[in-house]
Amino acid sequence: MNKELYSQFYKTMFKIRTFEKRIEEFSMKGEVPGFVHLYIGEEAIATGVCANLTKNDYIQSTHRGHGHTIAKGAKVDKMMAELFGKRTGYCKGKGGSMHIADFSVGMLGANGIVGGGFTLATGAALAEKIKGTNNVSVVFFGDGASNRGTFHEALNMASVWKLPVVFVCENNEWASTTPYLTTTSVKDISDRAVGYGIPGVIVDGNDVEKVYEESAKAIERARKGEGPSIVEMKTYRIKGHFVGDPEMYRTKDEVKERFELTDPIRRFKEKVLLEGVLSENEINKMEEEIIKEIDDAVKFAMESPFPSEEELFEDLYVD
Amino acid sequence: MNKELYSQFYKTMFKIRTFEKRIEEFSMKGEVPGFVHLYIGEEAIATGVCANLTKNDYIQSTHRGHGHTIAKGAKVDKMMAELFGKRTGYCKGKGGSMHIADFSVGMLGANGIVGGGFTLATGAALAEKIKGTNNVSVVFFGDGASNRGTFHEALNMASVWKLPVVFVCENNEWASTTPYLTTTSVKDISDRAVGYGIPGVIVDGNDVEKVYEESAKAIERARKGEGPSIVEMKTYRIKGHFVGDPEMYRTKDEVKERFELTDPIRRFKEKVLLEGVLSENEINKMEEEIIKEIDDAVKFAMESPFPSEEELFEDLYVD
Amino acid sequence: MREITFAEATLEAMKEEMEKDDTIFIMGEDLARQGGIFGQFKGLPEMFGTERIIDSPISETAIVGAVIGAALAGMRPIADMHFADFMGITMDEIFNQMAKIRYMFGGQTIVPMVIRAPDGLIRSGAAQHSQSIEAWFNGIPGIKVVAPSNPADAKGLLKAAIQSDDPVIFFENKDLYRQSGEVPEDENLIVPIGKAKVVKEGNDVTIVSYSIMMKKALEASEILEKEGYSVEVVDLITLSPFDEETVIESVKKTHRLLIAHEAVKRGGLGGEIAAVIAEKAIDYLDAPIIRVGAKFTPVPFSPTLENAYRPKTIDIVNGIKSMF
Amino acid sequence: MREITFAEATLEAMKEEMEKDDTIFIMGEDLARQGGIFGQFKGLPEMFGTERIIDSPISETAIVGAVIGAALAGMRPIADMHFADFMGITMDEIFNQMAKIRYMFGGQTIVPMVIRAPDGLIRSGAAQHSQSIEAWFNGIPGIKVVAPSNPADAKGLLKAAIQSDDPVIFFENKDLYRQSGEVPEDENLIVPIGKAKVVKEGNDVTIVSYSIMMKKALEASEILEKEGYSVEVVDLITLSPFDEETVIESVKKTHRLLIAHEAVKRGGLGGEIAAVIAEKAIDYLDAPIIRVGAKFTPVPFSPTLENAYRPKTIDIVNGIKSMF
Ligand SMILES: Cc1ncc(C[n+]2csc(CCOP(=O)(O)OP(=O)(O)O)c2C)c(N)n1
Ligand SMILES: Cc1ncc(C[n+]2csc(CCOP(=O)(O)OP(=O)(O)O)c2C)c(N)n1
Ligand SMILES: [Mg+2]
Ligand SMILES: [Mg+2]
Repeated sequence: MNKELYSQFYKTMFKIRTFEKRIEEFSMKGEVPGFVHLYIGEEAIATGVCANLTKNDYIQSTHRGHGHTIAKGAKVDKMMAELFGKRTGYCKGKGGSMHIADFSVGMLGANGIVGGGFTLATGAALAEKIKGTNNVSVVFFGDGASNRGTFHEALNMASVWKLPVVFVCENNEWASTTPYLTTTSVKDISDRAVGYGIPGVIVDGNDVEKVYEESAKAIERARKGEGPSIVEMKTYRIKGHFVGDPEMYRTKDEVKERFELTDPIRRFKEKVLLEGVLSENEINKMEEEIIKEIDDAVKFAMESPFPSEEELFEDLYVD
Repeated sequence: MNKELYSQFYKTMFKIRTFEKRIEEFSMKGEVPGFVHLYIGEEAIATGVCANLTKNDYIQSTHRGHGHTIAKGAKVDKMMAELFGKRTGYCKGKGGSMHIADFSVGMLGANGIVGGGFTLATGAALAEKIKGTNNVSVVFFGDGASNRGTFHEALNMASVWKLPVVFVCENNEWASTTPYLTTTSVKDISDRAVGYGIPGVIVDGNDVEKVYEESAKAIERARKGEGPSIVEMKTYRIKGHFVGDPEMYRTKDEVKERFELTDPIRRFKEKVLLEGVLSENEINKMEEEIIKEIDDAVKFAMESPFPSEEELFEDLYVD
Repeated sequence: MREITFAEATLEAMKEEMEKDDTIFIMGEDLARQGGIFGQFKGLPEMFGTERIIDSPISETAIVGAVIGAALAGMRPIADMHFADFMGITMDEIFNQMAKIRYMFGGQTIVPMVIRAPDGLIRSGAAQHSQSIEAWFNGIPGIKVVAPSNPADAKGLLKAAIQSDDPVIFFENKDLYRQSGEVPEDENLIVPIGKAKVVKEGNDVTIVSYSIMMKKALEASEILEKEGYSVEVVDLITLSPFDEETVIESVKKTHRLLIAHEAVKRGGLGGEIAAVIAEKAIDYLDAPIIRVGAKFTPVPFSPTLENAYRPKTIDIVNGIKSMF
Repeated sequence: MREITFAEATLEAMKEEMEKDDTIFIMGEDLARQGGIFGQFKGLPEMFGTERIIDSPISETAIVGAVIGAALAGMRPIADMHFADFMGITMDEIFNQMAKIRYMFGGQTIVPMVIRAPDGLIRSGAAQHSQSIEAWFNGIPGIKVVAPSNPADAKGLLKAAIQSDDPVIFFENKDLYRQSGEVPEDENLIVPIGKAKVVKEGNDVTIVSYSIMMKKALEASEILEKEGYSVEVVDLITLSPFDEETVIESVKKTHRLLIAHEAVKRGGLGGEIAAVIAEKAIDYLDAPIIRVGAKFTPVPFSPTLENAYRPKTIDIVNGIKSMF
């Protein structure tokens, strides 16, 4: 086992969890404005997938995008500032949670339009193919998003042209208030790969090692010019759809049970401790550092100024 | 073998062919205005499928819709008049070839938008399900149309709700100037059925008996409330994409060879004669009657008046 | 009179109509377990069952397409767009199918359906969840577009939309849902499509507005009345085709016109209204026609920027003062 | 000067730009084997290969979406819409992604891409193949919209659009493709985006028009000149954001304004232009602002109806005469 890689897994997952918990708190208090969708419980996916990517690779994210952004290498201070609506944020306060992006690390944006990222990621992959690089593009999408027409058009196009794009489904069983099986024609969304003549695999999305290994195969395939794949990560949405969701549609017990069984961070921690890859001490140190980093980010965000009214007209047109 | 059914097959196919040939002639001369897409060579599909339908069932057609319209039971005189742009036509001259419809027989319209019919047919099926009838809805679509996002959204929806709708693919190998394999991720579009957990079958679309039998199964399944199917009819587009198409993208020889091999009318005629289901005489009589019917339709269309300018504002709003 | 919220008023409209007519059904996302994202369908699933209050996949194209198809098959369906911002996804179905089917098929069918579209700013909803796009539909023949500004109109107008044999887009501002107002207890309350309403009479200037901006229009009129201006306020109610007669009559009386909407000023509905007046009643005008609307940028996220973006009461006040 | 067709002029523009810049590629339906449905891409596949002239599936959403994604990844792509009528399918990509990406991400990226959209009436193309929908985009901040009326402008404007770092929608009227006109043999021919052009000077009335209607505007001006009216004709060229200054200057001189476009009058771009003038230059007006556009119906199929629908030279002539 690779200690460095495993440390990275732990750090990234823990950073996402810690970030999200603070954001939840500030969103509840109204200090983080707008709609906020948390990635808690799904950290293993972004972490495992992005560990296979370089800054030259692209990702397209979703409305639930903080985890992807952190995993792709964005800085939590500029993220936090953006979520607080401050001018020091990644998007100068113009984007917010649903439109967070860091182009400098290949994170091409969260998206408030469910299923909006499929075709964009496909286009980024097409660009790399035309340029002749071996960079890849990854699009994260939910079970709900898999029923958008964009899914179909992008997969068909990517398959016919053998584009270097990987379709990572985060099947967390819920689309907002709707259990996915009531609106989705297949239990395993990866089955749809058949219609595009490409591989479709199912992965335990709460096991960061499995996520890493299986996405590595799909990414490698894409890099080699063999075309796209669907990698379906089975997970569960632990939190309400958005911060403030009354969650009338399911019981607290259901959620608790699932979280206890599946929490990817707890599982990973137990495993690495048991197998002696990381020590209790090492883990504590990582956690402390991350907590400090997030605290600093919060401080940065809170102390940063809001944009001034004149900034409204900036960044609209180039010419 | 059922003589009446076979006579009906022959009559319908021959009527479509004859209609199309006359339309081709008038379109070339400029007497039929607008874009015209011919169904020549694909007659067995509409004929075989619609032979399983009643007037209470619905069809959604395409830009290549004359064959579907005739097979569903529309009158050729009102069709002809519509294509000529006359006020006596089905749509009072407002629709034309790409927007021909006969709601009185459940033909809900041709569509100038490729892939526009999938969701409409699904909705008509939903209506019948809510009403509790056992009527079904059939949507015809091309290989090209199968790459529209609407295909995916409609199939998913129809499958989840087990709607009585049948998706009939007319895979004629071409989408306008584009060979379907260069833009479509699967050789057999029926493979996509896997992604919706429904049956997908391949049929020789130039064999009217096979078309009839296989679509009967899918339609029956839909009537019984067991949900949608994809029935893929393999055929070939004999004519240019539209009347006037210079067809620079394929050789005359390719077309000739395919037509000789596949012409559904010639094949069917040889077979029924050989097997003695119909006699040469009977067939001649049918042909004569149909030619007369089409001649009368042409006469009706030509003698009918164009709409007057005041009719422009009619039929826009009800209230 | 009793007061109920805008959301409740629309609920009553649907309930009353659905009880009378079982061809009405509703399709949209998150209806069954949540009663709609703003609670505007609450209770209906229990009342009418999930066969008539249908939770759809995230397939906006199929939602509108299926609703059109169902209308062709004799139903009178309602589609919920969740956010009006998602209508781009289904624009082809709206403008190439829904709007044209009756006409291009020569009147063979009716297309009786309603699209409910929650629009407008919501605290930091940002670029893709805050828009007002009603102007797009103004140039599309075959559609009717309405936008109530208060609970009573919401109820009467939604009932009229459901009863209409023409397709109707019903824009409802998200910030209006919780606002209360008097609504008569009348099962036959209908607000006719196509008619604007003079909600306040005045002589010096006409404000034409609709939906959420009506509040600011009325606020502005109060401020201005105190300063001695007599302000007439017209609630457009039907946005397309709009009631030219009522607007023209008002302008002929007041000789001044300001149009206010929350949508971006440029390309907004105000342009159409101004143009109609500049064509048909220019001789009555004593001042420029002023339009008040949002700034020409996507909706920004940060509260300070969102505030700079948003059209305000003071913009109306200043606009009118500049006319004198 | 040599004469070439409008289609050829756009071909030259693409060819010249593609030779200079290998990040440019083109995606659309039926490009590779047919050179585009109107031949406006003919020869390019042979010249640049099918890696840069890409035949796409019938997936308009993916065409525009992929082109946006490619632009984010450093390319300068061009998408062909086949018919502008199909833009409804991809409206979400256009207005929620393409138009907003630069702004909502705080200027982190540029989105340099062009959407070519053949629009307008074509003999009996009927309801879904004949439309002019440029007004939709006027209220969408973040997009530029242009529409040339002749071969020289087509070339210079397409080059400017390709070179622009902002997303540009290039409307090209289908009936213009075969029209010939003088085009200078100049590789650096650029028609700047954002500038209107006074193509004919006059003193009594201003006609503002663009695209195919420019022909009728000029025809009308000739008829009117013979009857003693001095007519100024402005070609808008950039539709959004349009060149207010040039239009205002002209109206200040002539005191009369008629706006003509092939799109449906109601909800058309004419409304915006009229509104700007009614706000900023009303004191200069000596007559109503008249808009000429198509009738408020879907485009009918039959030649007689299509003719009744279509805006005509005589409508411009009569509109102007009514001002005096
Ligand atoms: C096109 C579109 N339709 C609907 C919505 C509203 N919406 C936001 S998130 C969501 C559920 C998404 O479910 P899924 O794709 O499974 O992602 P998850 O939230 O589970 O991560 C919905 C319906 C939207 N933002 N965009
Ligand atoms: C949405 C849309 N995109 C493109 C077109 C232009 N177009 C008309 S027919 C056609 C090819 C359709 O191919 P297919 O679906 O296989 O049907 P076929 O013509 O072979 O019967 C195309 C691209 C259109 N009418 N609508
Ligand atoms: Mg989900
Ligand atoms: Mg085909």
